[in-house]
Amino acid sequence: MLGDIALLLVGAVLVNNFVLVQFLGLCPFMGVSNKLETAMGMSVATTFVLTLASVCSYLTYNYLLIPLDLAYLRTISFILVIAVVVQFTEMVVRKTSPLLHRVLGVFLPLITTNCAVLGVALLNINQAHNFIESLFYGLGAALGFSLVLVLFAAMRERLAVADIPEPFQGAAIGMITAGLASLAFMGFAGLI
Amino acid sequence: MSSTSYRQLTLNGLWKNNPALVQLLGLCPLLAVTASTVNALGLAAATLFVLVVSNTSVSLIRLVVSDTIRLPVFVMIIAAAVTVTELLMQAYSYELYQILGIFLPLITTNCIILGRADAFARKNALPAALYDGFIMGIGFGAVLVLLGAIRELLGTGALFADMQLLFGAGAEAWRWQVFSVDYPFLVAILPPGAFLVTGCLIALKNQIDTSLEQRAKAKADAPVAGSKRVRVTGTVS
Amino acid sequence: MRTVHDIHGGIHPPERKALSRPGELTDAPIPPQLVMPLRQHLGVPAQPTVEVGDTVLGDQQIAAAQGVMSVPVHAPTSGTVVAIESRPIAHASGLEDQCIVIETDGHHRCLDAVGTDDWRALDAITLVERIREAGIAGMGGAGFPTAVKLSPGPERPIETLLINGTECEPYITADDTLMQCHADELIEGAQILAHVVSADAILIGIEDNKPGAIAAVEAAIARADADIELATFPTKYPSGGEKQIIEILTGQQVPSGGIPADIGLVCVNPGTAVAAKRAIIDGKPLTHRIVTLTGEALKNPQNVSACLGTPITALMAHAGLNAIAPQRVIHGGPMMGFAVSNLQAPITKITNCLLAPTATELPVPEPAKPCIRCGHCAEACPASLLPQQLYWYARAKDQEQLAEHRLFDCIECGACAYVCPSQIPLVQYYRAAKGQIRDSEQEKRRSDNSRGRFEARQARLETEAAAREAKRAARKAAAQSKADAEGADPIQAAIERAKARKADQDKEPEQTS
Amino acid sequence: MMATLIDQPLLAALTALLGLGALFGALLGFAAIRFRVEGNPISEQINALLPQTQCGQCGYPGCRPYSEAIAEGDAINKCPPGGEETIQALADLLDVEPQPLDAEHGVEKEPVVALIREDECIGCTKCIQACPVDAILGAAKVMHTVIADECTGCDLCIEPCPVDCIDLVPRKSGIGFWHWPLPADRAPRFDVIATDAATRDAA
Amino acid sequence: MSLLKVTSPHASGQSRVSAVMRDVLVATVPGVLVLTGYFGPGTLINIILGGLVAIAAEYAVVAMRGRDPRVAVSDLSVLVTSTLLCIALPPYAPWWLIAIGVLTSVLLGKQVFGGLGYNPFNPAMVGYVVLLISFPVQMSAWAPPRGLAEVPGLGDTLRHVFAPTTIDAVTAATPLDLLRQNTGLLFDDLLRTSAELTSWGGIGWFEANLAFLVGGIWLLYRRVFTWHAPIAMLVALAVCALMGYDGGSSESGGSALFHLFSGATMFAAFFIITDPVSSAVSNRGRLIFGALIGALIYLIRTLGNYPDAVAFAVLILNFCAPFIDHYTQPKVYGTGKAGSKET
Amino acid sequence: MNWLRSIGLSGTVLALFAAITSVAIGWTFLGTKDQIELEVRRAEARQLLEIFPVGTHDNEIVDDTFDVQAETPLLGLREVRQGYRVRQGDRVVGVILPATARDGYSGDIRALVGIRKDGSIAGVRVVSHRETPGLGDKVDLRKSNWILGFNHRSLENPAMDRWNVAKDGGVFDQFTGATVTPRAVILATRRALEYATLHSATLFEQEADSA
Ligand SMILES: Cc1cc2nc3c(=O)[nH]c(=O)nc-3n(C[C@H](O)[C@H](O)[C@H](O)COP(=O)(O)O)c2cc1C
Ligand SMILES: Cc1cc2nc3c(=O)[nH]c(=O)nc-3n(C[C@H](O)[C@H](O)[C@H](O)COP(=O)(O)O)c2cc1C
Ligand SMILES: Cc1cc2nc3c(=O)[nH]c(=O)nc-3n(C[C@H](O)[C@H](O)[C@H](O)COP(=O)(O)O)c2cc1C
Ligand SMILES: Cc1cc2nc3c(=O)[nH]c(=O)nc-3n(C[C@H](O)[C@H](O)[C@H](O)CO)c2cc1C
Ligand code: SF4
Ligand code: SF4
Ligand code: SF4
Ligand code: SF4
Ligand code: FES
Repeated sequence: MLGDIALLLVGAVLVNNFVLVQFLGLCPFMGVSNKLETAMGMSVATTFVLTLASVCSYLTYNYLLIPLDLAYLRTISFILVIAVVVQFTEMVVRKTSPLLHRVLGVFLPLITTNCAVLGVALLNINQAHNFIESLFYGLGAALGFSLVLVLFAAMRERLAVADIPEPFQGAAIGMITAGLASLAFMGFAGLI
Repeated sequence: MSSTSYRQLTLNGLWKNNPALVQLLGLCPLLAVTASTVNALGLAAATLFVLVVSNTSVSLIRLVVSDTIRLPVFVMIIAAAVTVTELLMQAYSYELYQILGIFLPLITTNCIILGRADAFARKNALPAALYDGFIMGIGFGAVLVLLGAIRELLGTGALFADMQLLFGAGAEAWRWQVFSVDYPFLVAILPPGAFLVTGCLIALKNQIDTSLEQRAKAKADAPVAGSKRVRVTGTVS
Repeated sequence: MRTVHDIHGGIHPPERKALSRPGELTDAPIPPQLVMPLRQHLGVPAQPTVEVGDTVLGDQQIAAAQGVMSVPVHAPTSGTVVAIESRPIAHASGLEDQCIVIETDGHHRCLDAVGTDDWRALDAITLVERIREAGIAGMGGAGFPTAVKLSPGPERPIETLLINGTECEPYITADDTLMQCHADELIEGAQILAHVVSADAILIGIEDNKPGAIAAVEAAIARADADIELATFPTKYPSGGEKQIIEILTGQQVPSGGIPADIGLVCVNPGTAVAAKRAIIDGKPLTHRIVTLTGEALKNPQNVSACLGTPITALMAHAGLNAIAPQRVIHGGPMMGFAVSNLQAPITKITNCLLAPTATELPVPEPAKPCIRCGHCAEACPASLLPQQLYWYARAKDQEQLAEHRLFDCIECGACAYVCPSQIPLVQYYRAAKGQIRDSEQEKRRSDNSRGRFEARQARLETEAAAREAKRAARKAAAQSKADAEGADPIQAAIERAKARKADQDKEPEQTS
Repeated sequence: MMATLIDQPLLAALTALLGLGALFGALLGFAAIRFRVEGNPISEQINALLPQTQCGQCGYPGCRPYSEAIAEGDAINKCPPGGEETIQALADLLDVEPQPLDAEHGVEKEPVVALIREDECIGCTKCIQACPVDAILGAAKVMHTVIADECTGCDLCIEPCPVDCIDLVPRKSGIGFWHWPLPADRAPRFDVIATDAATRDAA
Repeated sequence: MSLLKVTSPHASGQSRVSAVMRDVLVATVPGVLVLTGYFGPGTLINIILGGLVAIAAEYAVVAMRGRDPRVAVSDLSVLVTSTLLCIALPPYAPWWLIAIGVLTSVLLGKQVFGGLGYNPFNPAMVGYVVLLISFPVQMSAWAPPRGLAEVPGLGDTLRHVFAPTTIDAVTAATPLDLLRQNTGLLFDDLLRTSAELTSWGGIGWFEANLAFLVGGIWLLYRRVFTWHAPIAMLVALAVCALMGYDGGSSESGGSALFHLFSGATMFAAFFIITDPVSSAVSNRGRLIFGALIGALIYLIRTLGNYPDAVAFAVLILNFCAPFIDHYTQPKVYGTGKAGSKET
Repeated sequence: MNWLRSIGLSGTVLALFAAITSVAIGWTFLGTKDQIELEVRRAEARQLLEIFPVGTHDNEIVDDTFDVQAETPLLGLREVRQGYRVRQGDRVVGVILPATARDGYSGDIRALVGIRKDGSIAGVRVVSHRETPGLGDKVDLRKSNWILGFNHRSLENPAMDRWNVAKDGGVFDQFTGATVTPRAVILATRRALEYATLHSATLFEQEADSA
């Protein structure tokens, strides 16, 4: 059991990294990675929301949609669930820790339109995860996202001072760097 | 809406503010499903459909919905449009549905759609909103298909393979072996290739923009420095 | 024997000190014209106290200090003030600055000196004031007003006076020569300074490549029978940096952003100590200093004692500069000195060396290549900085990162640039970045101030407008109530009032304003 | 209940979404009242970065209005006195790409201060009214003077002056303001200064 | 007289970029000689061909950017990149493989980022990995060593390179590949039954590793790099192999010695991960950098899809390097803490 | 009170939209339901029908399943997988067996092996694998026709010792540069044949109703 969970985590973080291999959550990955500090904030926020959303959508699916034979409503109900989770998170954070809220606040709305969150909910269904697996898959996906986001942000800070040819400046070099990172992550193929 | 603003909308959607290359939105499907032209085409069509539907509906209801629940309503409309698309595709193009996988439902979170709904359709009347949805969808789709074609060509040496998935059995013959090598450049259709080719496309666009700009600048007069100044403290009598 | 600590990094460039024959000292000739810059030190420039046409004597004050961070200037010899104007000075910028120009008369008539042997009887405040009046600014490089350094305040008790006899830069032998020729004065000066800061211990640090100076100072200590410790340590650049020598000799580090006094030390150059002795005991201000004239482009490299204000060109001629091709004349040493842009510029209190190398001796650097992050610079940096990161961020003008990477702990020693395989002028990047940061801090203060004033003005205008409005309203209300009371139609009343006023105005127009 | 729902797919869908929608709407309505966001603190931060010259070159009457406009999405490249440095700082703050200064609003110049040629001043007080930071002292019919430390160099006082007695002079000059410039890229590492002329002149 | 205005410091040490690069090239000589001895002149031809393509590509791109191309080429860095890539490629690789690899290295690995000094990823390894995943057939076609097969002469080699026909004729699995494919045999049995394996890493491979080690030690002596990264990598690899080695069952990952002296281990330790541009900058950072590479190499070699994992491990850590740098700033003089902590 | 108004209003409007959208979706769902079910079955059946094309049988292969236990060394399965029976009238004319090759280059290769009653192969398909793209993935029919080379082979054709890649003295081609993958698939197929021979009684003799 523990071993399976570990494999699930390694799989989600490294081998099938959400961003670099599965192509999920790319917009925030490209958009919120200019500064390491911001990337860290985004990581924390995403990790929390992703894990929670993974679990909540599991519950919705298995205890609401399946009994009612409404599997085809999963997209719409998941997106509602995610929005609620995000909103709820914001409320809780705002209430309990204004400081954390200042850090996370701006990122929370961004997360709603992050494919990774909906993606993890859908993948949980596709891969028939149980509750615990959903929890850890969500966590693993989030950690994988956070890992590459933070590494990428640190790298972009370095690229910001590089003498990049004009047409490649900005988004283009970001894409290429991400491509090379993705190339590197292909090395993890087969680890699980 | 005057004709110039339609021209503006067209120019924006296709080039100046292209959702994929400039706004960098909807990257996930852009990169994930462009290993072949047919996949790209399928998702492009689906996205276009959803974009038009959502823009239209949002424009229709824009006066009814208050700010508080604006976003959830939009999201709901989009999700509904996506689900309908999903069901239709499942029924009439099942294999493609399987290939596109979760990226079909993920159109819901494609930021372009919510972005256009919130930034444009919400503020504009039906025809303009519809047109904007359409042109943005085309702009996004064009990049999607272009990317798919480039990657397919580099990675397999052929173009338009497996078109039967979308256009029925007759389309099988559309496959065009552009060049034939024993060992194609496989990296193009693997995940890294998606990033790399997109990066190069963006760079290409930048390059074209720069040369266009230079040409325009050569023609136009230099702006008058300081012509937009206002006086902070009263007017000079 | 004191344990000597090692510092991080450092380099071993060829020393080339023998070239200028340390230990031999002659007087440089007095030039026909002396140019005395008003700014020879860190801080506020001095203010002239003489006028064009005045005759001055040697040791006479010709410019007075302006506040605490300032020191006066004295005439080195007798002559006439012929101009007070902008002249080229020895400065990295190559810009001109205000100078007092004295035409010397060759008689070298001086004021009478009033010194005292009984300095132990004087209190610190008097001694510090005499040191300031003697125009002493640090002679080790920065030109920091010594009087300020000697008043660290009661919250910083001083235990040790450290004489920095390292002279770690290649080529320079001015301090070496000073220690050999004036060792006794050095000991006396050190004792005076220790007395001033009430330090218990005096420590003299000399690098082990100066056996002559070590022997001379040792002998002087023995002669004076003073309780002074002489410490020697291995040669390495930049051991002479104040923070470095402190770490070498005490193992302690001066806190970042702090000064040595924070850990109970005051560090001065031997020249400064000798100048203090002459100021107190001999009653003579600082008017001369020892300058090393060296480099292979000179026929006679040597150390001279020269009047402050002597044009560089005169000293170069004295040492036999034979330049054919474009020549570089470096003010200071090869590591930290700057190339002089005009040989008419005079020497100042901080001129310890004038170096005229040939092109083969110190080749002109090639154009810089990109940094390859080899890390050699980080290994060489005595402050344990990451020079390459500082370089990247200086290029990008990223002030936040520069602060985070502690740009201001860089001592500008140049060790990083020395080892850099890409030949990047790293130090210039840091100097430029520091300048920009200081600039923008200043701009920030200015803009905060302007914002305050702008907003105060807006507020004032608003209150004025509001007051006017209130007055109008009050007037109106009064009229209203009056009308109400009278029961008349207010509009009618108003019209009548207006008419009445008009009539008034017609009668006495001058009352309106 | 369950059974009927399963038999009636449309009804089931309706119920499920209605339930979720109502719940969600209620939550949001609650949140909207409970946690309203006040003000836009970002414009404060932006204003702190603007140079406060108050010159109006950006097209707004003063720096604060421009900062509010930026917070609303206006371009960040309209302030010539701030120049490249301010644009960079704004780009950092807002996490957007820096753009070159919009030349239509002016070009970056060396900072200046106003200097009134006092013997020509007729004391008309017009400049006092024009100065956005109250940096001019004087009363009617007496000579005016500029407090150089407070003057932002906005040049708003130049135009109103009926006798053209106000000059703008560089604020930073002389050795005290000098600092090392950044080295130029790919340039030779030395300058040759022909001193012969200078030598002759000085001599 | 005219005066020269130069900024300080006026003195400068001996080290120059081109000299450093030249040293690296020189240090590869023993390794290349051993490879040539065991696998024929293929590697040499790779290097020459690759070098020409590399110089041409760099020259063209730099000229296109309006910079002086001669300056760029004269720093020799592009030759180092191409040479290291070509050493890693199988001998007798077809010419187009070399060309694509070198072009990828120089253009995608280096010049898009601005050229020397700016590339965050190791260009040679970028080229290698792109080739590896695009053309696995050619990339897994390593030549059999002398002693197991006839080593082709120069003519044959040129034919292989310029008129590639079938590859099978000259290929053999590398020792690591054999280990990777092994499903049933005990490690010792694998060594015994495979002609190309000796207990020290494989015929030719052991010797090549030794030669690269010698070259690397010479570079260390020349102070081209510090010991931190290579030693950390080798130690980490050995420790992982020791922990994973269960006495040699068929599941075990091979002995520590085998891992140290087979595949590209020594070449990587002293030539690849020491690339200053794309590695961590501080010594502490380099320790972490090297150790993680060593661990990853072991992990991917034993569990992953690729028999030799050097290139992937290096690229992955290149990706992490800026982050490592961020957290390994040395303690600045006069501050109690590392530079970044206190502001 | 303001609160309640806001909550009530938002809730109502949202619920309204929820209703509208759910009706739209539900309506589409009802309209496409049957077609989707059909497509799903068709997709499932497609691979099976490639092995035993329409005309060779008259049952719905997809529905005619049986479980194959994991502990069957010849098939190499790691979990219970389904096999299919192919019938002509009430006779079983063939089976489709699941087989897993555990000695692929990277990870398991899962295949379906169609075997006629006479012991010849009707077709082999690789269902999932993780072989190297461009190298080992040619066992996939989408990448190359290599897998069709098994058609009509049997344990006699070729002889048992020639059931191998050419490099090991067999009759089947390996791919250039990759021997491991084809070898694994060939051996897995051979073992499936052996399994079928061993269990032919239970596999082929069963009547339709007892499946
Ligand atoms: C900005 C600045 C402020 C200083 N403040 C003091 C001070 O308050 N008290 C003091 O004794 N020394 C002070 N110093 C002097 C330094 O401790 C040091 O002796 C001087 O900078 C010369 O050292 P250097 O040549 O190594 O730069 C200050 C120096 C600088 C540059
Ligand atoms: C890199 C570097 C090297 C220095 N070397 C010496 C030196 O060799 N001798 C010296 O007296 N001062 C040297 N200084 C200056 C000292 O840091 C310090 O300012 C001086 O000893 C203070 O004495 P002063 O105030 O009397 O000048 C050096 C400074 C730096 C930054
Ligand atoms: C990165 C890499 C991936 C490989 N992938 C496969 C594979 O998927 N299938 C395979 O059979 N061989 C693969 N090989 C090739 C094997 O390592 C081995 O060289 C080959 O199977 C031996 O075949 P040969 O006897 O035809 O030379 C791969 C090799 C490398 C270097
Ligand atoms: C010790 C050392 C190792 C190097 N290793 C590599 C390498 O592995 N790959 C490479 O492309 N360049 C390498 N270079 C060359 C150079 O750093 C490389 O061309 C830059 O990465 C290009 O910007 C190396 C240089 C040195 C000094
Ligand atoms: S020594 Fe020069 S090339 Fe090396 S890291 Fe430092 S700045 Fe870069
Ligand atoms: S100049 Fe500054 S960064 Fe360079 S070595 Fe000296 S202290 Fe370090
Ligand atoms: S241009 Fe700049 S300085 Fe002038 S008012 Fe606008 S923001 Fe202020
Ligand atoms: S004095 Fe003139 S230039 Fe200076 S701030 Fe006032 S109005 Fe502007
Ligand atoms: S499309 Fe925007 S995050 Fe995926």
